[in-house]
Amino acid sequence: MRKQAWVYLLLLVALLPTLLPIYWVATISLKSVVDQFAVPPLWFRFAATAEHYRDIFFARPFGRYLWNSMVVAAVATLLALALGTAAAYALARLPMKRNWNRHLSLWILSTRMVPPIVTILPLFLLVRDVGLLNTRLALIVVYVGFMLPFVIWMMRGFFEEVPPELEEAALMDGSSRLRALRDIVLPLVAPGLAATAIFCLIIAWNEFLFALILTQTDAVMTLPVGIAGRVTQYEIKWGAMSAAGVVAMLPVFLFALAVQRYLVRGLSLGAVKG
Amino acid sequence: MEIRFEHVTKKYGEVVAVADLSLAVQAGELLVLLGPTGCGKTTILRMLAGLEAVTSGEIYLGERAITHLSPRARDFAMVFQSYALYPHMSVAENLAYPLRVRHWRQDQIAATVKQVAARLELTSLLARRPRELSGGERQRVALGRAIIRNPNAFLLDEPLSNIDAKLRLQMRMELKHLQHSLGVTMLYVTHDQAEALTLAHRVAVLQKGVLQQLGEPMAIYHHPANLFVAGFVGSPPMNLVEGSVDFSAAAFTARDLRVPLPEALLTAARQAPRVTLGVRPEHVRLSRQGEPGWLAGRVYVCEATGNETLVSFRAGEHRLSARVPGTQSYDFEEAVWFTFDPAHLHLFDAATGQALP
Amino acid sequence: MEIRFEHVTKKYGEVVAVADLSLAVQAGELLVLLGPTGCGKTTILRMLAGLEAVTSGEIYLGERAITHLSPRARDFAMVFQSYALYPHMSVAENLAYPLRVRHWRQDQIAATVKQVAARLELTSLLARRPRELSGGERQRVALGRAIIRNPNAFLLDEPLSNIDAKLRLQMRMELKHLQHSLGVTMLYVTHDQAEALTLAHRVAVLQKGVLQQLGEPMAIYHHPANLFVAGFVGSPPMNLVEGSVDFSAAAFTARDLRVPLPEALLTAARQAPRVTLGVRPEHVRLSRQGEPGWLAGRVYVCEATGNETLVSFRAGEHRLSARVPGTQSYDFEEAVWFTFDPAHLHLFDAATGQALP
Amino acid sequence: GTCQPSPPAAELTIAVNAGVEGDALKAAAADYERRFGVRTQIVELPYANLFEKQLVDLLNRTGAYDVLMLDDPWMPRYAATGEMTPLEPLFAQKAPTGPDDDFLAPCLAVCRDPYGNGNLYALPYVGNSQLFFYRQDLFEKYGLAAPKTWADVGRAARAIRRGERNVYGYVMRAAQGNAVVADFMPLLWAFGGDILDAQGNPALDSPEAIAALEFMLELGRLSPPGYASFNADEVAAHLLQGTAAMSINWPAWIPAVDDPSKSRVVGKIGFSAIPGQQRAGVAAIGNWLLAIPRGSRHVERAFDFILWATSPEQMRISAERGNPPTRRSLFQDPGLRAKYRSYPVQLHSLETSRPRPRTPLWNEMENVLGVYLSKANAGELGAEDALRQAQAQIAQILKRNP
Amino acid sequence: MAAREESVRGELGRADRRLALLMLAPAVLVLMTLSIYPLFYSLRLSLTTPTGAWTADHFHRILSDRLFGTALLQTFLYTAGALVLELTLGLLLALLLNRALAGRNLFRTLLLLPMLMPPVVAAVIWRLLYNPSFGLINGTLQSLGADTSGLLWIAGQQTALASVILVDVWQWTPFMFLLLLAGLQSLPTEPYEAAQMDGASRWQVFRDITWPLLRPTVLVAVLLRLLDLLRVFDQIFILTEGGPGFATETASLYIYRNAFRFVNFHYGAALSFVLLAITTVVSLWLIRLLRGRTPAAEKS
Ligand SMILES: Nc1ncnc2c1ncn2[C@@H]1O[C@H](COP(=O)(O)OP(=O)(O)OP(=O)(O)O)[C@@H](O)[C@H]1O
Ligand SMILES: Nc1ncnc2c1ncn2[C@@H]1O[C@H](COP(=O)(O)OP(=O)(O)OP(=O)(O)O)[C@@H](O)[C@H]1O
Ligand SMILES: [Mg+2]
Ligand SMILES: [Mg+2]
Repeated sequence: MRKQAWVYLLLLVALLPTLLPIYWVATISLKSVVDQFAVPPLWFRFAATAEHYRDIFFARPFGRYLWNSMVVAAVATLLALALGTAAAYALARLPMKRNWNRHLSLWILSTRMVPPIVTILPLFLLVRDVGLLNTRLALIVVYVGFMLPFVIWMMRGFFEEVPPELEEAALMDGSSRLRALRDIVLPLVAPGLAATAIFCLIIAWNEFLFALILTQTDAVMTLPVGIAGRVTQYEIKWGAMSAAGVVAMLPVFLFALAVQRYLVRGLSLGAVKG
Repeated sequence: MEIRFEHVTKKYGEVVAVADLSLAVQAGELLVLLGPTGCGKTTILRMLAGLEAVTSGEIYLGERAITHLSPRARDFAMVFQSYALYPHMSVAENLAYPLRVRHWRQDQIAATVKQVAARLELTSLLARRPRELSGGERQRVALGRAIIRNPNAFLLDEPLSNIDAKLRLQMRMELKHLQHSLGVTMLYVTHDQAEALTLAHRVAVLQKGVLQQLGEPMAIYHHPANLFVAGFVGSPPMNLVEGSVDFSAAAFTARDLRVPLPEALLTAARQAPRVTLGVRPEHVRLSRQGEPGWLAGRVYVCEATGNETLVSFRAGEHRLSARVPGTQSYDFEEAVWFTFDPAHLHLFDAATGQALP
Repeated sequence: MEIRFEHVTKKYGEVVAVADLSLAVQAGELLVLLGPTGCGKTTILRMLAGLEAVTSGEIYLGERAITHLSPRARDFAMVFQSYALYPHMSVAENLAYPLRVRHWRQDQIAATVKQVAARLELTSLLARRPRELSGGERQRVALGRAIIRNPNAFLLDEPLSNIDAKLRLQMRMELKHLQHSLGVTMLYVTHDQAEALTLAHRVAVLQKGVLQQLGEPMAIYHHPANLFVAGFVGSPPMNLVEGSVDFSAAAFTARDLRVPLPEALLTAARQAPRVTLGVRPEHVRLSRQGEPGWLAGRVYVCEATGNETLVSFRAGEHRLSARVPGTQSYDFEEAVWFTFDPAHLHLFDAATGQALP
Repeated sequence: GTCQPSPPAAELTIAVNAGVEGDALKAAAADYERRFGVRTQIVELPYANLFEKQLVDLLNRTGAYDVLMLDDPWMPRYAATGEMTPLEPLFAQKAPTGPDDDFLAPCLAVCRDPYGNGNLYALPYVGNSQLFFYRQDLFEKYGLAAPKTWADVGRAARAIRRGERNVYGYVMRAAQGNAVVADFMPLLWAFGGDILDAQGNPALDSPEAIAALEFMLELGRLSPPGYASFNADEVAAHLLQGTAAMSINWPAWIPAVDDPSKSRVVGKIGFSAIPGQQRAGVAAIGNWLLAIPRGSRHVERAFDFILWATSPEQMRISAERGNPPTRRSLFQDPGLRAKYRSYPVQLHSLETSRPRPRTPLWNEMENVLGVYLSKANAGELGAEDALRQAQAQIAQILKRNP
Repeated sequence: MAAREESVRGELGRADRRLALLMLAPAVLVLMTLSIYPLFYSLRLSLTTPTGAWTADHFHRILSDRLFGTALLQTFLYTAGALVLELTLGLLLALLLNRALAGRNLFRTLLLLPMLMPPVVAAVIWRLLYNPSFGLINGTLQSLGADTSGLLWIAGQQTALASVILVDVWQWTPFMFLLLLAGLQSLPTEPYEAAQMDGASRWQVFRDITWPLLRPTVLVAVLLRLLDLLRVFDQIFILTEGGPGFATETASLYIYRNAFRFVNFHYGAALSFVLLAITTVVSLWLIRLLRGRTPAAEKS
């Protein structure tokens, strides 16, 4: 037991710097402007105010942003998981001639190497020409593009960890391959799916640049852009900013909590073995 | 229904896993594919199942060519070496799955599962998950999943090799009884010759993808068609010594070994310049005092299993083994005398490996 | 050096894996721990190795208590059931590792590896990786990694259970020979009674973490201390029938079974109201025509292994087995007659399970 | 519904700079909507990205925005796209006289391209021009007069630094980019230098310019540590927390200094025109303008709106919210003067203010200049080297785009 | 009709080939449109003048663009620094949490939090924390009696880059940690016990067993991070805008500036192709490493 003591000690040491900024954001979101910069810093004793939250939700359309972010992140994640899983399965289980599986997965990964800066302008034009400018759909599609390589790589790993016999057994028991996929394989990689989903959500939830360029009106803007809006020419609206930050973190955090059992177990299914 | 392989070949790139196999499994027969690892047993089974594409040749079920059908369409049941139970389903669900995919009615399924579970003494385990089962129990579930529907045939890939010695013996018996009472066609893969001999109606011995001998167990045991079969079947395997026949002395001779041969073998031996003499351990007589004509040896290891004792000993450069009653026992390096039972000698053409005659 | 367990107990939460074990392994002895799965064999080995903490009791190496030392301080070598080869190292590196961590000089290491590899016929495989080896080869590497240094003792956990029947037989012999020629102390775990009997100087039979009998193989086979040992050792196991002794008729009686008992057993039986009669399959005589006093049975399964045939048959409610010469063979459900060899009957107190006397 | 295109676009979509100006226009728009029943939608964009965003939309004629709120230095670049609607023709129908002369000349000048006499592309909405903030209380405490020259500033700063434990003499925006350049310009001008000379050639290696930068660095030594990364918010923070005595600032902060909920120095801060040196002090103008992209589908409406938004009545409301007006009348309006003691000074500084160089290449130049000014302030380069290198780079830029 | 030749290993039957196509097509199409098309578009941009004439001038100009050179260099410093730190810390944490431990899940989840904070917020908050005068960091240090006069963090020419790296480390170490922890948990246990029996010390076990077996995981994690690091944008954009004095300017930032601030998409495109080339080279090299012997994948 004494051996564990130092482990906990180290963990606390690690946790402090990790959580402190977050705690600070939380407090600032509750502090009135004067207190925000007080020296020495006010750790606990300050008059809490909800003004900033009121500001972002009533004076500004953060409710709208939040909703947009949720829709975009959720739909994009679902789509990416659907398409990515299918592709990953094919890559893992359907060996094509001349090593195509390997080439394909390499290419897929390579699409992640393209700096967004390269693609953002052409995509803007593309989106404009198909008349999707300033729609959530545009963001969703783009994000799906971001997530796919990630999803495919992860899921491919998971699928390869599932013993082929299980699928073969299902085939022998008389199910079609797709049915076997649904009944046998997917349930087995569910934790992996959950883990992958988290990462996808984070990607979509925090993306800034494309959200900025591809959206034009509040109707479809997402949280990060809205938050960035609180950095004005003259001042940073620390309170609103932090409040927004807190609001932005909550949903993802809750989801992470919900699936955290799967998180590590899922990943350790072996996806990360590359 | 009868299953027929006609000139079936399977290549993996360069590797020839199965070479021009022609083989017929009669309806209701329990045929065992026997061979060392890598000889192609599993491949044959998987090609029949439809899990592996055939490179050339045809497979027939009755009169129907099934070479290109999907596993579903062929309707065989398979028991995998690793059992391949669905980890996320309970025993009951595992058993029910083949029926579920066939869209049976819930109540029918329930009834059938109950009945099969009872037959395999799984009733008390129905709610458990595979990982909560012992090896033997898993094995029974896998079996149950196969027999719950009546498929055209059962394909079993080393179903017993993952459970412990004791259980294996018992399950082996149960399996044999089950097959008999169901009267189903069964294709059974194993590398354990004891299993093959005890279970099979007929055994097909394979090596490097080539069929070596097909016949009833005792035929295979007592009349091995070639050196490979002789060396592979039986435990400990048949003693094999290469040498030549000295017709003047009517005896087989090899370095520091001299064995008189009966007339039949002498005539047979005429065809071959170099021959290999074979004799099973139970036909080697061993004792502490030699009698005239007996040969000298030195004990390497002596293993007593209780009802019998296996003695492995050196005779000059040769390593031989003998099976003696459980009452006897020898020390390491002890000097012994031995002779072969002339009635049970085998001769093989050393060049071709074929049995003589 | 001698290894001594003194009142060693191991609990996992509620589960008692090993209960108050006291046991001494003499220097140079090959002692086998035999028992069904879950009986605590591995736990005992791991406690001795230092991989598992002892709940209570002490372990001694010679005079020195090692109960709380780290594995490396105890300096035992272990061969794991799964071999536990280092997947990322070549065979040579695997063999060299124990020496490397002891900071041997490169050239010494190289030399020693070469020599051990030669002894185990691994020379040609030195450059390979574990996954490129067959079961038997892996097994030899694991062994080599153990014998490359001379530790205080070798601990082997079912080293043969993962390799196929044929190879197992051969490796078993090699192991026995190796242990003899090295003269090292060896603690060997297996659930395969045949392995135990053939290998061991002495066998320790365990059940549910409790030591049942400790003795030489033949003692265990011919004089099992209790019902468990009787039922566990031997393959097929001893036939056991519960019933009582009719002293007036000087016979053992059970439902539809009646066996005259020799004088010695009768006196022994006086102590116990209910008894269990035990007889090994090889001491069951079986034939198609009954003689006076023989009993009737019906064949369940008949298995011919070539040199002998195992017949499992029903006698009323009892299931019995007999070992008969390989020349005989029976059909399913065939009617047979049988009797027991009076010279080899065993009696056990049905209540305590202890042998009588 | 999850992701169909956004609900039917408002009739007027207005892209504004997130902040006080945006808020003001937002209010105005709401009012406009109420009066004329025209649905309006305000899109707030972070200042850091406002330019890119509007420009991309201009270049591609997405027609997403009907009204743009832009910072005046951007005007030449916007005009260069040829995607801006000239306002004169529209005036021709509505108010033949064109923009009334209540608008301050400098403010209208930046709405034209070329500067001063070119086409009118916008109307000035917010009349920002730099202002000098200083701590009256401390000045009195140390018997200092409001600084007339930068030399005075230096002296005062040293005095205060000496006297006060935790008040720095000066504070400025020296963060790379727009900030440091904006704070440098008044110095540059005061010391008699400029970025481009009369012929439009770079003149940053002039002795005047170097002297100006030297002095900026000297002020830096009197500023709080880390000023080299300061942006408006840090500067303001120092002022409002009372830890710095002087600085140049945009008027946007004026309301805050007397607001107890934001400031610890209520009533203690004085405002004056930018100090001079070789030349009279000149502030940089930083107006927020309202313009109409060609892409707009409601040009008429949009024009009506910006006329309305820049009308005296509306601009007063905006002024009430703290945005400096662009109309003389409002600067002289008693009510507002009562509210903002700084108005006289502001009016003066605005009237005398100068624009930053009027060229489409301004962003690129500003960036380069910013980099080297920042290098100097961060102590990596001396004043001379910094300016020489900036000079060279700007020369290249000009060469690349003849 | 019945599907033909469904096989899970070995080569494919017709039905399976069709299925493979069906399952791959959507993803591949999306990726095509989202990466290939823009790629060629930018390629054309980078080789044409605003008037549409073909030219290599942009690439010529890059050769003499010293600022871009600096930006690239700093991008690498940033990437390398962040990677090393994140890997080390992530590994330590993973090792720390890779054991039976009360409240382990709680710790794990808490350690994930930074990853969830939008980079925009993170950047701004750190800007506040770093502020030499009001900043929490110096503030705390001072109250602990330390002299922080020299500590300018993002304002110091020397400390700026390190400071932005620190922010990245703060935000993304959790990612490494998570992947590595997963990797650790998927390692076989036998080799460890074997090593103990062979007499290896704790350090030897780590050096000879854990690290080699974990290598593939490490490479994957590093690869994923690398790709993001090489194109880092929003954090720095908000934290320092590349300042002070260009000290934290990265390639992406510089490209963004040229393309969107200076409205020179052609040059921007050219620049980004240089970045792309470098990224590709680096990651291909990494992937080769990764493809090279991957012990954990070996079933022994
Ligand atoms: N998917 C494959 N790709 C390449 N070669 C293969 C493949 N499957 C099997 N082989 C080769 O085909 C031959 C036969 O393999 P198979 O599995 O049928 O042997 P087996 O008799 O089942 O062996 P075991 O008793 O170990 O199961 C072997 O040489 C093997 O290496
Ligand atoms: N880590 C553990 N936690 C809880 N129970 C355990 C653990 N390890 C072993 N046990 C229990 O201790 C008992 C003995 O286990 P052990 O592995 O020693 O049996 P064994 O004789 O080695 O079986 P096998 O022949 O299958 O290896 C079993 O009941 C097992 O369930
Ligand atoms: Mg096989
Ligand atoms: Mg065990």
